Amino acid sequence: MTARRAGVVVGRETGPVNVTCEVLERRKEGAYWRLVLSARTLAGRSEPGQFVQVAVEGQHTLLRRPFSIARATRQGAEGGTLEVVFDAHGPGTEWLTRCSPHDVLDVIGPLGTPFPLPKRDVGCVLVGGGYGSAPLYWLGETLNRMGLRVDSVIGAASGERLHGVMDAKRVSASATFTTDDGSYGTQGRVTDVLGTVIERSGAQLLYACGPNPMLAAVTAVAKHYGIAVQVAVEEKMACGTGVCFTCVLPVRDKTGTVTMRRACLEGPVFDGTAIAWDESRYNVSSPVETEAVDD
Amino acid sequence: MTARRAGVVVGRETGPVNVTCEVLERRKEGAYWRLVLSARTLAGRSEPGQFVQVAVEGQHTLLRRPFSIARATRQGAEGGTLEVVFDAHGPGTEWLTRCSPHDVLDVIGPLGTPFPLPKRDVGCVLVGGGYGSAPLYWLGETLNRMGLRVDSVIGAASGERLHGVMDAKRVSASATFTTDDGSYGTQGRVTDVLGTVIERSGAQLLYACGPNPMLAAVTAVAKHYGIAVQVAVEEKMACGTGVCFTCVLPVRDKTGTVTMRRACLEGPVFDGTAIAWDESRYNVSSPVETEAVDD
Amino acid sequence: MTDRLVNLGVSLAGIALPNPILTASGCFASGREAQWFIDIDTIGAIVVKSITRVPRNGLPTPRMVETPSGMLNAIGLQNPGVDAWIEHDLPFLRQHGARVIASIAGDSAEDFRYVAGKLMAAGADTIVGLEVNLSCPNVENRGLVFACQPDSSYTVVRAVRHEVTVPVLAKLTSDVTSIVAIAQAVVDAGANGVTLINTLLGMAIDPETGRPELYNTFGGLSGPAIRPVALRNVHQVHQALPNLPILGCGGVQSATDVVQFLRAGATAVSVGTQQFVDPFITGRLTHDLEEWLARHGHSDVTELIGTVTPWH
Amino acid sequence: MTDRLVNLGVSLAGIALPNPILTASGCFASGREAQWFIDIDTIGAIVVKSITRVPRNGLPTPRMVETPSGMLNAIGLQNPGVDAWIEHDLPFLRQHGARVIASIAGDSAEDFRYVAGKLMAAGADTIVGLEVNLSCPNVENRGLVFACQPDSSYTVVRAVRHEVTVPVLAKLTSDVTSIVAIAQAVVDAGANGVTLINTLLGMAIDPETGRPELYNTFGGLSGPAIRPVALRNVHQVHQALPNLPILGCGGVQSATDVVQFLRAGATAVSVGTQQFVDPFITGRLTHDLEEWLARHGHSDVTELIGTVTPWH
Ligand SMILES: Cc1cc2nc3c(=O)[nH]c(=O)nc-3n(C[C@H](O)[C@H](O)[C@H](O)COP(=O)(O)OP(=O)(O)OC[C@H]3O[C@@H](n4cnc5c(N)ncnc54)[C@H](O)[C@@H]3O)c2cc1C
Ligand SMILES: Cc1cc2nc3c(=O)[nH]c(=O)nc-3n(C[C@H](O)[C@H](O)[C@H](O)COP(=O)(O)OP(=O)(O)OC[C@H]3O[C@@H](n4cnc5c(N)ncnc54)[C@H](O)[C@@H]3O)c2cc1C
Ligand SMILES: Cc1cc2nc3c(=O)[nH]c(=O)nc-3n(C[C@H](O)[C@H](O)[C@H](O)COP(=O)(O)O)c2cc1C
Ligand SMILES: Cc1cc2nc3c(=O)[nH]c(=O)nc-3n(C[C@H](O)[C@H](O)[C@H](O)COP(=O)(O)O)c2cc1C
Ligand code: FES
Ligand code: FES
Repeated sequence: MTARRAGVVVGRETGPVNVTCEVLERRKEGAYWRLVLSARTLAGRSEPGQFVQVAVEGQHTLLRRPFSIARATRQGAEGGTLEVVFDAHGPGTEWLTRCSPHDVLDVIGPLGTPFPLPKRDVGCVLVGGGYGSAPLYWLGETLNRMGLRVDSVIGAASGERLHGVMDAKRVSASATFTTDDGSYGTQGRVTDVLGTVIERSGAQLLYACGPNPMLAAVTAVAKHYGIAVQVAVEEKMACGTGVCFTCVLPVRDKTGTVTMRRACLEGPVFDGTAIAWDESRYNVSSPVETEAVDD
Repeated sequence: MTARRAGVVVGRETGPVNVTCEVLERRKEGAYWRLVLSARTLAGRSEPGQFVQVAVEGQHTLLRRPFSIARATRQGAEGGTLEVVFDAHGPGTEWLTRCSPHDVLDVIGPLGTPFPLPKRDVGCVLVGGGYGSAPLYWLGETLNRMGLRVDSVIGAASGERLHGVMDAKRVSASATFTTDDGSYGTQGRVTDVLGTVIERSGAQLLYACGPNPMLAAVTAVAKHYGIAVQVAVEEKMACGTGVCFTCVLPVRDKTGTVTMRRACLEGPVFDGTAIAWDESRYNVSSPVETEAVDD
Repeated sequence: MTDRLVNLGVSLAGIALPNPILTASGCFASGREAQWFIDIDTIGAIVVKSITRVPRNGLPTPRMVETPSGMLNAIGLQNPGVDAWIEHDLPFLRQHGARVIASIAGDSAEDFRYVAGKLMAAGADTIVGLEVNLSCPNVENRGLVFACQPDSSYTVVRAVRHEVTVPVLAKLTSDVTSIVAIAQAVVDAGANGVTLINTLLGMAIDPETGRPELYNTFGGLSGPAIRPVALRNVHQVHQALPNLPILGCGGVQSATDVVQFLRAGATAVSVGTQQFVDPFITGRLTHDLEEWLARHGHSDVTELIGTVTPWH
Repeated sequence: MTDRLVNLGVSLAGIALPNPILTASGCFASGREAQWFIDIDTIGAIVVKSITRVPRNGLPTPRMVETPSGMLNAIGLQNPGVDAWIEHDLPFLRQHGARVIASIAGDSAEDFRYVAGKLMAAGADTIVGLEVNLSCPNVENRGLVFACQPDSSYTVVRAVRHEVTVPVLAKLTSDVTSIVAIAQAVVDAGANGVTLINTLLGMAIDPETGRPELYNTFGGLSGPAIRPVALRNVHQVHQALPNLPILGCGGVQSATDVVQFLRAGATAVSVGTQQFVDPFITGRLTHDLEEWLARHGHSDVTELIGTVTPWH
C-alpha cells in the first residue's frame, strides 16, 4: 500500500471530493468483506444509493473500483465514517482484502444519484441481491425514521452470500430471504416471493439493488402490480465521474425515445420502468442465465 | 502482498530453486533496508557474490528484481536464513519496503557466480560502494575463517549511505571509509585511498562490489599495482537466469576477443581486468559523471 | 518547490496555451462533468469528445474492459451531434473561459468539412483549434479507417483545412506501417500539427464464455501500457518532420511522462485514460511539471522540446 | 483437478506437439540455461533464439527497460551464428529430446535460405519446424523490416520454403496497416502457418538525461501490456484465413490467457517475457490448462480453437 497521509480532502464546498481515508476496520461478513473508513467530509455528503470510486494497486490494474456506500455516519469518535461491503473476485478487490487498519485508501465520492425518498406516506419494499443488499439497510433506516413501513426481500446464491440478515430484520416489518440453493430461507429467487410481500404489505414503492438481471425481473414484478420501482444498477465503469461513456444503459425518456445514459452520473439509481431492459446487455457475465441474484 | 504459503521449494537437487520465503525481519539500516528471509534450501546453496531474483508486485511492474545475497546462514532456529540489503528508489523496491514479518516473498536463487576464494595465503581488500558493500562482509567472514588478512575500503555519497561500518571494522584489519560529501571518513572516492591501503596491507587481491563506474576505477588501481581484482557487476536484468541476453557486458577472453557475456549467468563476478570497461556503457544512469560510488 | 519563475506557456501549431497539459478527446466528455474537480479554464486546452454531423447513440455495452496497465474501449462515438453540441455544450465551455480544441469525426470528408464549418461559425470565440479524428471508418472506402491510408487522410484534412482558419491538428493512429508517411500526407494537406496517438486496436475474450469482452469485438487500447508505442511515434515523426508541431498522447500519468513526450518532440500532451483514475490530473501535472522544470534549472518548458540525446 | 483425461496434443501446421505451450524465440536462449528449472522435453516445442548466418555480438547496453506491465528490449539478435549453434546448441537439444522450432533471421532472403538449409542438413532429427523471423531490417531495401512489406515477406518465405521440407511458420509484426495482407502474402509464398505477434516498436526516455532508455533508441515492447494487440491480430487473421494455423504470442501469463488465444484462433501459444518472471511457466501453464479444460468438460484442447462467440 503506497504510503499516503490520511485525511487529505480535495474538492469543492459541495459535490464529490477526493479523500485519503484511513482504514479503521476490515472484517469478513459471510462471503463478503466490510471496510470501515475514516472519511468525515465524504461521509457527510453521502446518501443511500450513491457510490465511491476506490483506487486499488493490484499489480497490473489501472482503474478505480466502484462500490456502493453501505453506510455513512456523520458523527462518532472518528467524526464521520464510510463503509463498503465487497466481494473479492478479481485483482482489484483481492488487493482490497489485504488492507489493514491504519492503511490509507484514496477514495472519490460520493458519486451518482441517491435513492429518491418518498414524498408521501407509502410502504416500501427493499429488494437486495448478494452484496447489493448492503446499501439498502442504510436506506431502510432513513425510511424508518420517516415513519414508513419497510419490508425486505433479500436473496443470494447461498446463505453465505446472503448479506445482512440481521440488518434486514432490524429495519423491516417483515424480512423474507431466498437462496438459489435453499441453504437459507426460501429456495428460489427474490421474484418468487416478492409478489406475496407486496400484496401482504400493501407497499407502493420498491427499492432494488443487485445484479442487473435481478433488477429487470424486479421491475417486471413492480409493473405487474402497478407500483413504483427505483433500481441501483451496476455497469462497468472506467471513470465513475461521467467523462468516459463506458457505463451506459438504454433509458426511455418521457417521449419514449431511448438514449444511452451514464449509470455513474445520471444513475446508478433509475426508475426501473424507464430502463429499456430488452435493449440492454445486462446479462454480460452470464449470458446463459436469465436471472441471477448473485454474480 | 499475494497470499502465498511459505516454504514451497521448486527445483533440483543442486542449483537455483524457486522458494516462497517468509519475511522474518525488516529493518532500516541508514539509508537502506535489510530483509531477513526464512529460506533453508536456498540459503544452504548460496555463496558470497551470488544474487537472488525477488518477485515484486508494484503497480505496473512486471519483472523480478535482482539483489545480492548479503548473508546466508545455514543453521539457527529458522533452519537457514537469507538476507538482502536494498535501497528503495523505484516502484519495485518501494513495494519491498512495505513487506512486514510473516509476509511471504517469491524468490529464485542462488543465481550467478560466487566470488572465487584465494587458493594461496594472500591479503585481500574489500572495496564496497553504497549497498554494494553488503555482500562483502559475508565474504570477509569466510576469508577470516581461512586465516587471511582482510582490509576494507568502503565508500558512499554520504555517511547515511555508507553501509555496514561496524561490519567492516569487525571483519577487517583496517577499515577505511570515504564519502563524497565528507560527512563520514575521508572526503573523496574509494580510489583516492585504495592505493594507500594496498601498499600498507600488501594485499594481492581486491574484491569489489558497487556501481560499475567504481568497479572500473578499482580495476584501474588493481592494474596499476599489478594485483588481482574480482568485481561483482550490476547490469539491468530481465530474467537473471541467462535466457534473455539483456544483462551483457563486453568481456575479453584469453585470445583478446571481446564478446558480450551475461552478467547473470557468466557473472556477476568477473575478473575486473577481463572486462572491456571502455566498450561497456557502465555509466548509464549518470552519463556525465565518470566515477560515482553510490547511485 | 523553488520560487523560480518557469514559463509553461507554449504555442501549439499557432494555438497559444498557458500550459502544455490538455485533455484527450473522449476522456473529458464536454468539460461540464469535470467542474466538481477543476476550474476548466486552468487546463492548457480541452480537446472535447469527437463531434459528428448527426447525434450518435454509440455501441451497446460492454464498452470497456481493463487490461494489464491499460483498458480497451469501444464507445462508438456517442455524442449529441454538432447542432446539440453547439446549443448545449459550447455555451458552458465559453462561459467558463475554456480554450477548446474541437475534435471532429465523420463517415466521409464531407461530414468532417460540414461539422468543422458549423463549429467555427458558432464558436470561433472559444474554439482555438480543430482536431481531426481520422480513426473513423471511411464509409466510402470499404470502411477502412481514414488514418490508415495516406490518401484518405489527405482528403479529409484538406477538406477541413479549406473550410476553417483556425489551426488544424490531424489525430493519427499508430496502427500503420509508416506513421511518417501518414504524417507527411496530412502535412501536405495543410495540417498545422498532428496528435499522436489514438488507441491501438486490441481485443480481449472472456475465457469462460468465449464472448469478446467488448460488444464490438475489437476496441481501442489506451493507458500506460501504450506509452512506449506513443513515445516511439512522436519521436519518429519528430525526427522525420522536425518542424511539425506534435500533441503527444498515450499513457500520460506523471510529470516525468510529460517530460518524456516533450523530449521526444511533442509541444504539448493530452491526457486520456488517467482522467478516469484522477479527475484532478491536469492540475497535478501542471504543478508537478513546473516543479520539475524549476528543480532542473529550466526557465521555459519549451527548452525540453525535442531533446533526446541518442547513445550513438 | 478431476481425473478426467484431457488431450493436450495439437498439430501445429503439421508439427505434432504433446501440448500447445511453446517457448518464444529470444526468451529461452537455446534451452540449456533452463535445465535447472525444467525438463525441456516436456515443453510443447522450443522456439530457439533467432539464428543468423554469422555470429552476432548484438547491441551495446542498455538493452532493456521495464515499462508498465511490459518491457522494451533491443538485443540486436546476439547469437553464435548457425555453425556454432549446430556445433554447441543442437547436440544439447537433441540429447535432451527437445522438439525444436528453429527461428532464423537474416539481412536478405539469401541469408534466410542459407541458414535454413544448414540447419536442416544438420538437425532434421530434432528440428521439427522453422520459424522465419521477418522482423529484421532488409538491407537490400533501405533497411525496411521484411515483415512490414508483403513482397519482402513473400520473397523470404518462398526462399526458405523451397529449401526445406519441414513446416515453416512466418513470424509477423503487428506494426503494419493490415496484418491480413501480410499473412496472405506469406501463405502465397508457401508458409504453413504464422506466428503472431513479435514485439511492438516502442521507446522510453530517461527524463533526467534525455537519453533513450535503450542504446538503440527504439526497441520491442513485450509482456502483458501487448496481449490485447496480440489477440486482436490472431483473431483478425483467423477470421480472414480460417484454415491458417496460428502460433499465438504476446503477453501470455496464465492458462486463461492461453484459452483466450486458442479461442481467438491460435492452435498453440509461445511464452516470451513471462519466462523471465517464472522459469517454470511452461510446465505451470500445461498443468493449469489441463485442469481448466477438465473443469470445463473438455476432453480435447483443440475443441477451443477458434471459438469466439460474437455479440452480434
Ligand atoms: C455503481 C456500482 C456499485 C458497486 N457496488 C459494489 C459493492 O457494493 N460491493 C461489491 O462487491 N461490488 C460492487 N460493485 C462491483 C465492483 O465494482 C466490482 O466487483 C469490482 O470493480 C471488481 O474489481 P476486480 O478487480 O476485483 O475484478 P475484475 O473483474 O478484474 O475487474 C476488472 C474491471 O472490470 C470492472 N468490473 C468487474 N466486475 C464488475 C461489476 N460487477 N460491476 C462493475 N464493474 C465491474 C472493474 O471495475 C474493473 O474495471 C459495484 C459496481 C458498480 C458499478
Ligand atoms: C546482480 C545484481 C545485484 C544487485 N544487488 C542489489 C543489492 O544488493 N541492493 C540493492 O539495493 N540493489 C541491488 N541491485 C540493484 C537492484 O536490482 C535495483 O535497485 C532494483 O532492481 C530497482 O528496482 P526498482 O523497481 O526499485 O527501480 P526501477 O528503476 O523502477 O526498476 C526498473 C527496472 O530497472 C532495473 N534496474 C533499476 N536499477 C537497477 C540497477 N541499479 N541495477 C540493475 N537493474 C536495475 C530493475 O530491475 C527493473 O527491471 C542489484 C542489481 C543486480 C543486477
Ligand atoms: C473511453 C475513451 C474514449 C475515447 N474517445 C475518443 C474520441 O471520441 N475521439 C478521439 O479522437 N479519441 C478518443 N479516444 C482516444 C484518446 O483521446 C487517446 O488518444 C487515447 O486514449 C490514448 O491516450 P491515453 O492512453 O492517455 O488514454 C478515446 C479513448 C478512451 C479511453
Ligand atoms: C529479450 C527478448 C528477445 C527476443 N528475441 C527474439 C528473437 O531473437 N527472435 C524473435 O523472433 N523474437 C524475439 N523476441 C520476441 C518474442 O519471441 C515474442 O514474440 C514477444 O516478446 C512477445 O511475446 P511475450 O509478450 O510473451 O514476450 C524477443 C523478445 C524479448 C523480450
Ligand atoms: S463510468 Fe465513465 S461515464 Fe460513467
Ligand atoms: S538477465 Fe537475462 S540473460 Fe542475464
